[in-house]
Amino acid sequence: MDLPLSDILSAGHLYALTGAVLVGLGLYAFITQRHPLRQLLAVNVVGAGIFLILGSLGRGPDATDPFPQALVITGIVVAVALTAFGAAMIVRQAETRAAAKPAADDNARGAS
Amino acid sequence: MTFAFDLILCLMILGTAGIALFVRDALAAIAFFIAFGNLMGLTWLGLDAVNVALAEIAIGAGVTGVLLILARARLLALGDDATCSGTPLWLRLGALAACAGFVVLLAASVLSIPPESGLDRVVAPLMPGLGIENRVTGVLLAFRAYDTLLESFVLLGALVAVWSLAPAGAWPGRPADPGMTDAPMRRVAGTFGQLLLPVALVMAAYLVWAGSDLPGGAFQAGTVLAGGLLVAAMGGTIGLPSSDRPLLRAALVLGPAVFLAIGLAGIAAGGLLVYPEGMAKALIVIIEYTLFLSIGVTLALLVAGPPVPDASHPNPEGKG
Amino acid sequence: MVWRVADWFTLAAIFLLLTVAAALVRCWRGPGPVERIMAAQLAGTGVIGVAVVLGAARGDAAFLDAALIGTLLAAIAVTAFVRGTARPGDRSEDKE
Amino acid sequence: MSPLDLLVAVPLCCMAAALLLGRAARGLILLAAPLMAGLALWLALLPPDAAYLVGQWELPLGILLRADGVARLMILATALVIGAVGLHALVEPPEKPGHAAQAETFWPLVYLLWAGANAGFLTTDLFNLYVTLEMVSLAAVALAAMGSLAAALRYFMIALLGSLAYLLGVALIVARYDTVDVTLLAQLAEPDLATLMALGLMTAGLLIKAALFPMHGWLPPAHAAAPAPASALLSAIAVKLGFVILVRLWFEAFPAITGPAALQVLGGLGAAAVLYGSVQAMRQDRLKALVAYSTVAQVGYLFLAFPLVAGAIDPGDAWAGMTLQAVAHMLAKAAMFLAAGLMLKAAAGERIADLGGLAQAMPLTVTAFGLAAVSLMGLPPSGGFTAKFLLLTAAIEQGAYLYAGVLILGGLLAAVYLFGALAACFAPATTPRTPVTGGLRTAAPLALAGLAIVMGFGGTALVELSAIAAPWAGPALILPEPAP
Amino acid sequence: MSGTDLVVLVLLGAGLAFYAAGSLGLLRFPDTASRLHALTKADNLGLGLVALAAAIYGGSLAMAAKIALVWLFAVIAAGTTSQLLARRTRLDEPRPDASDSAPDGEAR
Repeated sequence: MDLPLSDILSAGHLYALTGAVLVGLGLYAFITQRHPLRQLLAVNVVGAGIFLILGSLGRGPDATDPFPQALVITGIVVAVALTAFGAAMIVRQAETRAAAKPAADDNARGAS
Repeated sequence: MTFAFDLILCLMILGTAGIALFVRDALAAIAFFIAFGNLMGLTWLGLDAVNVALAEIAIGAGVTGVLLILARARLLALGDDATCSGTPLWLRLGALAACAGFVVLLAASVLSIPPESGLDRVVAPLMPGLGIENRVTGVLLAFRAYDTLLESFVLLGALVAVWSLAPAGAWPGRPADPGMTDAPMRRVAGTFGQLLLPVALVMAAYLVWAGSDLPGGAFQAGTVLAGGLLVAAMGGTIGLPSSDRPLLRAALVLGPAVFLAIGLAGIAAGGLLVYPEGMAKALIVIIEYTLFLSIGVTLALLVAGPPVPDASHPNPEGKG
Repeated sequence: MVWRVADWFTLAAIFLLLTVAAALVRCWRGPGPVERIMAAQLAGTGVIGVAVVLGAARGDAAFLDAALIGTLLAAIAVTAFVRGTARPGDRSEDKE
Repeated sequence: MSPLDLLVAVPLCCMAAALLLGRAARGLILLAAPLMAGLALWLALLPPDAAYLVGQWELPLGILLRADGVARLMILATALVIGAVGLHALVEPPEKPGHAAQAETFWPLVYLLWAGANAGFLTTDLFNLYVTLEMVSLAAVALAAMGSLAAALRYFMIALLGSLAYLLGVALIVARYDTVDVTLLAQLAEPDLATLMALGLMTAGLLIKAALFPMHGWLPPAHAAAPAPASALLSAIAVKLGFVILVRLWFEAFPAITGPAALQVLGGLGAAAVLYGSVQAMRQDRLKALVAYSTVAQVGYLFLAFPLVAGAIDPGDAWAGMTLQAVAHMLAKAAMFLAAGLMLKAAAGERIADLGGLAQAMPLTVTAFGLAAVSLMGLPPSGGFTAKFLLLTAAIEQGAYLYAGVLILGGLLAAVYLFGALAACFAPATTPRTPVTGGLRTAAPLALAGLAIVMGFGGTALVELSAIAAPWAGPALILPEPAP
Repeated sequence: MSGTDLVVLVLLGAGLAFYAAGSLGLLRFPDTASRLHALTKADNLGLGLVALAAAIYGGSLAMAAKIALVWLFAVIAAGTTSQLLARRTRLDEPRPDASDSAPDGEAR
């Protein structure tokens, strides 16, 4: 029942390849997206791709080895800490800009 | 059969990631990002890395998702809808070529490495000395406890960094009220929060307790606690504290400080983070319980954002 | 080949993934935020289903912890979504 | 007990204490500065093979801390710089006026930066280095955000990309070698595709963090806009960790893989950075922007040294030149930013043309600026001179006349832009200036600039210090015996 | 195939059918309210039946208890979120005659 593909590609490599493509997708989005919140999203996708490579290439005899698992967990926590700080900066920047804009702009904004 | 599952899962991960990155509407992007995170969690389950799956579902999808939703809502209130904006064609083509080339190189490198790791052989014989079963916890809190110690301070530092963004006149103060603005919704969410907060607390405690021997641990548990706190705050069950409350500060510092103190106490036994013979399990459990509490509070406040001036606090309590 | 019940569970996991994909199509198409949130929630339930089914297929109870956490945080995310769609027209207090 | 662990643990304790103390946390630096300076001195005097497995867990799993010459010098300089900047910030508020949140969070962030930098200089573990890199970046971005949020956000995004590139490289190394320890990788590394890719990714990420031309774009706006104490920390310390990790990677873990061509690319970028940064600095009309672009140029020297170290028969001189350049830049640049901050407070505006009359109004501060400038230009006697002289000798010995030319030209260009700024201070003022001086305020930049000069007299001792456990000096260090 | 296995398979199939119905409803139903209707019913029943199948197959009490918890949470969460979503829908489509709709001008 197994697809013939599984003979040439192990599950570990399949996930690692997915991770590699995720890194590329995220990188492309990071370069081409202008909005910082979307860039932050892109960075998180790149991070997920890296973790996937780390975990799927670190397979032990019956499960993923504890060492790469621990590294991934550390990485995920660091990523969320930085994402939170980045999101807070993005919101603060928008607030500062909105406060600096003259009130007359509000009408133009409502119309669009 | 399993391979078919893996293949479909990978395709869906790539699909959701692509849509999350390139869909115009920011809300859809975040919804897809959360779906992406959940699917990543399944991937980790598929790889038999349940500890990571718990972390990914809780942190990668859950907390990051809530964080992005709230950030987008705040931007929207300021008239910024965070949609994709067009970039010049040459930039897109150039980036496409560069990224495609990069992916090919990376894929070739990845395929050149056999997906087998021999580190379990190193970890396994060391576990009996710790007295716990979960090898990931062993790596996180013993063999590489130094990483984890520094990481707990990174999390704390991120909150300090977020706080440093508080506008003039907002310090010390409370974060913007994350509560529902609509009263009936607030009631529904309030009931939910009252139910969920204790459940989250119990579940988090279970995850820490299980973390010694089964998948789980302080970070996953802390995230669950943070989730419970956030729902309770959205329903108005609890208010977010002012940044200068001594009790809050103590709760934030407790975990990292206890970890550091135990690490320093190890100097008496031979060096930083050395656990004395036979005490490893007890010390790890102490570290995990205090750390989970601090992580929960820290994450909840990280999501809530920096303090805001009191005037903009849309608190309906005054009416009544 | 002989079909074991565990295989049925794996097959069910694949099927559930496909329903998740269907839900995500609605999430993509929208049109409104409520549709997107609903679809995200159904996708979440689907993923939880997959976790339960995989747990059964592999006989690992720890998978269910993942399902449990997923349920909890999916609910939180949906609550946040609804909070995030707050509009100026919302009533800030009860009329009673 | 060993300074290797306390050098990280003490700043972490201070960070926790600062959060508990709230506003009263400012005074903590009075305790921390001498304590850390003492620990750093102790570290410098340890026997050459000082190393330490955290928790006594052996490699490849555990984390090795080690005090080699680079770590000793960098940690000592870090202690001096943060100590002086911290004491300065006691009297000279590091926040924007009215921002109470910045005034309070400045201190825990400084301690986080301190712990992260020290941990990064000491560890030989590539993943541990990732965590310390993030500690430093997080603190650095937050400090930069106290000046300009827009510049900090840009810095944040670029730094995040750099971190991820580095992490991806580490992931490939973990998968390929089952270890992330530099000393083990030195024995295992093979020049296959995965390793080359990993090294390339890590290098690219770290070059972003170290702000080497052309990846420097984020630095000038962020460093120029931050409050002076924050700028001093950013320019002196935050960019150096990336450099130190690169040294570990290129000369210790993968010397067999890094071909001469790749080293020439790094050296060429370094040379380009020296010229580009200097020319840009000359074109600035705001004082802090000039000082920030000078950092771009000075970072260039660090990488210009890479091919010189690798190409030398006896790399001792080039190695010492590279290390001392980093240390001299830390001291001089911190002094210069602190002095510039004080001068701008007294001056009529932000521009160099506004500095008139300051030489009379606050001579000591202008002296500090001038002494720092002497070291940055590489004039004798100063730490900058020793470093550049060593590099120049190495370049001439190897017949690398192009690099020798850049070293000389860079010094001349630095002289042009720094003398320009100094000359402006001596111009007559249109209106009398009220000096911003007194006590620690002036003493901190003066002391740092003085140290940058005094370094020039300690040449031989510093060269010997930098050579401790250097990767080219023979077999890697002998690991301590695990406790029974 | 034993009787238990048959029960498991039937439950599993039924659960999947509900999941499919939910997804199809979400895709095909014309308006928000009916989509919500499709979502909640199928959601709870689908997951419930699949979970029941898994619990019977798993055989251990601990596993069954955990599965029950998962389902209980899912039902509570779905109930809450569907209420919130319904409310959201109502607010988005203001009906002038609705007696309980807020007097918008006054509320702000």
